[in-house]
Amino acid sequence: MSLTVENLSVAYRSRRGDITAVDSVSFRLADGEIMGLAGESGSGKSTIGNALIYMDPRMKLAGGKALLDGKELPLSDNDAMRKLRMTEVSLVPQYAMSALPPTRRIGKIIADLLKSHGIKDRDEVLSELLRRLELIGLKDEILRRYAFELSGGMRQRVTIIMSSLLNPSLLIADEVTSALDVSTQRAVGEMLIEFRDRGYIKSAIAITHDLSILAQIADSITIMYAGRLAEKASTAAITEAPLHPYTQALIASLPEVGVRHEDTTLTGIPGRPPSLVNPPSGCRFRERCPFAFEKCTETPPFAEIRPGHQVACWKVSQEHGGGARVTVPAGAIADSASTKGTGK
Amino acid sequence: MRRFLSRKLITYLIAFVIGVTVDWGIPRLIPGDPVQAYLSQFRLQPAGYDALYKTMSEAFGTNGSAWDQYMHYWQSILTWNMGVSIGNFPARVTTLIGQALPYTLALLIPAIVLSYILGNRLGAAAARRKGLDNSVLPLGYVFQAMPYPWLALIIPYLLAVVWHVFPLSGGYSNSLLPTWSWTFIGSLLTHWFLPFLTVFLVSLGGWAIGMRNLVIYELENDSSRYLRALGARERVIRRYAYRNASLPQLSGLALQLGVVVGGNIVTEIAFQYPGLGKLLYTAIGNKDYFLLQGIFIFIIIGVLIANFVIDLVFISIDPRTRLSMQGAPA
Amino acid sequence: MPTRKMTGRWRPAKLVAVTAAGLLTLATAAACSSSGSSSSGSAPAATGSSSASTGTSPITQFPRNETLYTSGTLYSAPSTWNPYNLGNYTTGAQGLIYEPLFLYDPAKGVLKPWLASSGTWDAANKVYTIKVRDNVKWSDGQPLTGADVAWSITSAATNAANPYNSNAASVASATASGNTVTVTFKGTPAYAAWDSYLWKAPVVSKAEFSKVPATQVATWADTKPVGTGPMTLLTYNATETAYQVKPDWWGSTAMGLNFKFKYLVDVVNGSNNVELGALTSGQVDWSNNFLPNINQLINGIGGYGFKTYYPNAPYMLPANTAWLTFNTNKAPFNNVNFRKAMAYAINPDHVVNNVYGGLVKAADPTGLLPNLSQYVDQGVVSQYGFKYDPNKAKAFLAQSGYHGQQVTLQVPNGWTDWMAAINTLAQDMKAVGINVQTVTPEYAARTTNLTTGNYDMAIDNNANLDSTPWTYFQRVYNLPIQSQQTAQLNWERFNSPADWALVQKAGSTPTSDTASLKATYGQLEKDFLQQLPMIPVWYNGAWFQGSTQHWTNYPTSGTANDAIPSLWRGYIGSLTSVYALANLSPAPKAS
Amino acid sequence: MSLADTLQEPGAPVPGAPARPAAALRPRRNDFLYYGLRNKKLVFGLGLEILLVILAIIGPSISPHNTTDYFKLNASPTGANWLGTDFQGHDVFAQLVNGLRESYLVGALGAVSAAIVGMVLGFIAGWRGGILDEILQLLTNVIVMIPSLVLLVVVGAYLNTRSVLFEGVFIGLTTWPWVARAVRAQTFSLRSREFVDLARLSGKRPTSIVIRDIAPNMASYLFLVVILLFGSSMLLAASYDFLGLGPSGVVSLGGMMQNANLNSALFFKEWWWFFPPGLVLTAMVASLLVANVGLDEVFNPKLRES
Repeated sequence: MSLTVENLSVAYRSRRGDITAVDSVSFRLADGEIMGLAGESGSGKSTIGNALIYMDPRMKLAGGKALLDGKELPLSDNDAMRKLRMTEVSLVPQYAMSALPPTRRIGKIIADLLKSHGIKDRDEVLSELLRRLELIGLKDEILRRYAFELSGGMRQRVTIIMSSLLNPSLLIADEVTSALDVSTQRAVGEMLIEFRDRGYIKSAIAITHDLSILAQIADSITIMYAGRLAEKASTAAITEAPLHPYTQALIASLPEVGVRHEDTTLTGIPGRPPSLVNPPSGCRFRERCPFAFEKCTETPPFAEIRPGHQVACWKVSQEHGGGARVTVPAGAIADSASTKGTGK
Repeated sequence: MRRFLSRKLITYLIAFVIGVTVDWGIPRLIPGDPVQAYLSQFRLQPAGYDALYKTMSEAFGTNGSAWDQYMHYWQSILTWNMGVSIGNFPARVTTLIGQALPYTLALLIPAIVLSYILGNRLGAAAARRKGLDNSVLPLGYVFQAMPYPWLALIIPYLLAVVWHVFPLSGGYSNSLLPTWSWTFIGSLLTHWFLPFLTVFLVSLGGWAIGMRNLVIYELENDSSRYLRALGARERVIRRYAYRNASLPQLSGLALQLGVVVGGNIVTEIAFQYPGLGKLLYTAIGNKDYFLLQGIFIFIIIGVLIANFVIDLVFISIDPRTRLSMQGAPA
Repeated sequence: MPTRKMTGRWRPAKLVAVTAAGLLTLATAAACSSSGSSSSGSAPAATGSSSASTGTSPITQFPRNETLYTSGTLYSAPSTWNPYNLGNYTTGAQGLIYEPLFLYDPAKGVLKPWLASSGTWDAANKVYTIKVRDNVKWSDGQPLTGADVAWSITSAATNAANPYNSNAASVASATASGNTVTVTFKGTPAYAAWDSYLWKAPVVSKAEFSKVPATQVATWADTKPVGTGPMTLLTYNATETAYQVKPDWWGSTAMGLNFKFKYLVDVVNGSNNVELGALTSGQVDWSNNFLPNINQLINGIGGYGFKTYYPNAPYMLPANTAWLTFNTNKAPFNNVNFRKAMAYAINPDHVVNNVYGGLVKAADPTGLLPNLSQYVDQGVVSQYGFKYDPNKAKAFLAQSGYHGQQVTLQVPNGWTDWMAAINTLAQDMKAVGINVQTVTPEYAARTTNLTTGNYDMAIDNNANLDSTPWTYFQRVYNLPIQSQQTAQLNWERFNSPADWALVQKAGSTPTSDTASLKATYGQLEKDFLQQLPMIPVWYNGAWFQGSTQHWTNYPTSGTANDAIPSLWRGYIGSLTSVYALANLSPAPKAS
Repeated sequence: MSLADTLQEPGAPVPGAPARPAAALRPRRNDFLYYGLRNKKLVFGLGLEILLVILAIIGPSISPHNTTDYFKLNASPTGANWLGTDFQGHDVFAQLVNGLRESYLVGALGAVSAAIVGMVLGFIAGWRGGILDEILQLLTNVIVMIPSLVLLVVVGAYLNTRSVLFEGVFIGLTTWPWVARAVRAQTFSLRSREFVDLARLSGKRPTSIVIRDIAPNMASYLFLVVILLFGSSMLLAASYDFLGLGPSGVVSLGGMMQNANLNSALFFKEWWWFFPPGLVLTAMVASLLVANVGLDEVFNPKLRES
């Protein structure tokens, strides 16, 4: 088990008191698993990503813990975390376009990072770096270039290489593809899978609001809503047979191939997510949920409806009652290392 | 790259032509006739007045048709002949500028460069240390908010009038003739110090605050966050932030150095420091529009060169410029 | 990487290097500018030392006990010593280098023979004979001859570009025979103008000036002046001019004038703070600056021991009259009652005390300077004169038909004492109901306004200290009125042919005939006070204050040592200032 | 249309900006007020500024004297003349409060006129781009290049009298390029943002997009720029006044310093004459600057002290 998150709660300090952006979230990530984490802006998906690697001063750990390869991550201890960043847990940020410092050459930035981590044998890392650059079709002269001399796609790829250079157990890829065109999106996605396959990274969380890209790269998909997990299942199960009404609405709003932007209307899902300042009790989706009923005023458990498929919905729990009415494609069980390559 | 440069060059060329044209117009467009005002001191009867008026107009190039005058002016500029001063008639404008320039350069370049270096250090330090920030920031603002004229009164008041530590004014002691002697150099130095201090202090606040704010912004920007997420030591992150913040500061420095050739009028006036600022002020006071014209050209050339140098420097070091060269917004 | 230097580790050495580099520029440039002695060709060098200086190596530092520091005359770098360039010849060009035939002593009201040992009219007052002083040498070693004097007079008489043309306009010829110069005139000589010529105009070297084209006689750059005066130009730069006393000057034997200092260094003007600081710290000895409040420091107050010309108010010698002038062709200024209303409305004490701090004097109603008081008809003044009286002002205003329209009062922008003065004048006039707006155009614009008559009211002072009231009344009444009054005469455009005839009559009356002159001027004064073509307000001062730290025996009014202590253009070269300089003696060593 | 768009909340302040916390945390107007009131720099700066503005407004009426009244010359401060008198015997306190008012007026005029010209031209250049942009950029470069002091002399030569309005507008018309450059760059980067694309797709007219969509996104930034301009206009005016190029017949702080300098106040140690005007001006500008930092921190949560 690469990553185990247990009852993780993360709050933001605010003048109206702490705002719990991530509320008691638990999930597990198998070795080799690429998990997609999707949700609307403000659903807490990026907060999870941030909490696992860098808590900025306004964030605080409100409860729970995270274990990486069986060792607890010192999430609140910035100094202790610093040593683990890049080496154990690493990040490809959503702002990859602007993540590379503009005034230093790429090679110098990497050298400075290695120095920060006290890595003595830099030659070995360097040759590994060259190998990886070659792998994704970048020339080694790129190390003598500045970030602004690279195209967007190149910058994205350089960022991924940098972030994964020290073979972290967990790579958090935050909205890595949102700023790219479709073909580059695909290339970046494939690169993530390739790196996982080669063991450069042991596991990954791909945070995005773009379900279509997750369908291509993720082994499993977790859907978040208003700070809580709504559903987690294999990619196939989420895209083809979602159970949570929210997931269903999301999938339904996916455009059909060939439809041009101009022609579609912004239907989405009626209503807005609830305020997290005073979140309503019970199911947080119930205001917008067409199936809501009285039971929904209680908080639904994130229950495993069937192996590898968890849902937080009273209606689903009642209907499925632990049974296995929906067929889940074999091999899509998220908990298994043998699921590599699915979803391609 | 070449296209970018040639476009820039054309822009500067147009700016230069406009500048020179405006400059040409200065003594011609102002109401009142400078030659007439000058000659009124001679109290001449009309016949003599007309004769002298003609002589003077030739000297100033204000005779002939407007087009001839304009062409003649271009010819003069291109041959680095800026004509004759009316307030110091018949001294040449280039001579007067040549006398004043060294004082201005010696005053302003060290003041600006030293305040730049020290101010940036202070600002960067303030950005990382709360305690320092609480003292540097308010002090910096106070220095930045001080009107030059005031500082140029307060400093000599304290150091020259009340405490007699430094001479009040001038470029060197009147009792000396400029020579290579230690006495003379010492005199230059003591006279240089107070105006230097004035310019230095005001600039220092500006640089320090600029750097502090920039570094704080840079420490929160994407590349700093990324470095932090990859576990870079805080020291490394600050170094990067400082380096990023140095770019806008550097362009500010280049701009300041560009206008150096205009002198720092207020300081030079307050201390009667014989630089270009004082020359400019004297020209204004004497309504010496021909000298003004010459200084004006000088400033235009200085600013253009500085701008061009900024462009060149930024092309080599600043990513944002390169992006704009590729057509993206700067 | 260019940024490397900027972001590199801070080292004290770098700061030192930057500073040193800057100062090196300064030192090099300053030192280089001193060696401009051999500037070439026609281009006038603004820096350099005179070829006429002694051949020994130039000194580097003026010995304090042999040097007189002066200031208050130059507002920008020295550039020419051509005495005909009345616009900006350098202080001392006339007086220390070039000299006139006579000097005018306003204290005694007489002309002192100078380069002329005598000058006499023939019995018919038609021919003037000048004896040129013997044993006078130009600084190039050549003797001064009658030919030089004749050339100077002929140039003024015949060359319209010579600024003394109007003074010598009536001269028919000037011929030299040895050291005697005979001057003949066309018709009746213009006596008053000729009198002025004798002490105002320089005698120049024929050898030097005849090389210059006639049209450029006033404008060519004379940077290596050859003169007969007591000093030679030693060196100059943007901040000062240094003269060296000529050991063999004719005046030391002929006049017994021996300078106790060896160098005279004239410093380009700074602000008042600076001048006062320089004066109190002993860096400047003799100042012709307007220094407000200097009266608080004289007579030993504050331990400074400054001297002024008068030990008591007004401290400063009146130098010229500041009038309120207006375009008398325009309403409401064409109405004499309106002009009288203004004259009675103005309280000159506000200007004297609040603008000048008591350093100047309110003007006589005629405006004539005190040195000409013998020509002022006190009976006329007491009968027709005016003084501050708001009620009378209101009465005159009521009869003037003025309906409260706004009128402007202008002085050149930046002339701060005048700017303050017009504010008080405007206040005074507003108090009686005259709607005055003060404006401050630039000097060139203001001069054009006044020259062309395109103005309401202004302050003007263009009639300097003179030996007769003639110049003053010429300034007031000169005719004809031209579209451009370029000679700075009759800017008020007052058209009175009768008075102009009187002025002309006075001008062609021999200066020795004082009785008839007094009668003529008395009539002009009466007309002036009745018509008020302009309103005299105050006398500007011939600012002077001397520091007794290094030199003493400054001139004082009413003593034997009463020479005019002014180095201003038109003063040092024509008045008795050179006596004041020669009378200075070293201050006793402070214990 | 990708899901991205459906999930993107419409009207988010600056899409693509660094991750913000939950949507609910996005600052609201009263948030600015809340943080504003708790920001020491803002409260101090604004407080001092307001005190000075009040002094500028009521000062001339609480001053027992007019600037034109005459008293004993060069008197040190007394109960009658709170800040003494100058060389003409005018009351220094009366001049100070009148000069204060004049400084604010010039500062405001300068800031407003620079902001108007700079914003209009900056928006046009940034929005239209192309040849219009090139021309405006050229204009900007030329204006920046012309030494404003020389220009002031030349333009001033046309005027018989220089008013406060003239000085203020002149300052504005020579400093707008700084605003224009900033606005242009911001407009450039904003016009390619998604929400502007949306507005454009929805058929809004360019002017309305600039006014409704782009300007509000720069509002806080522009506000800060205007504040800085306000301060720098006052300082610039003081320098002009000190050099004798200021309004004629008007009492100004720079003019007081000029008079003090011209009339040997230093030498006579008449500190009450030249010290207060500079001190007040320093306080006026410094408190603006401090308030500006405070505001910056309020507008940019990242800069808030945590």
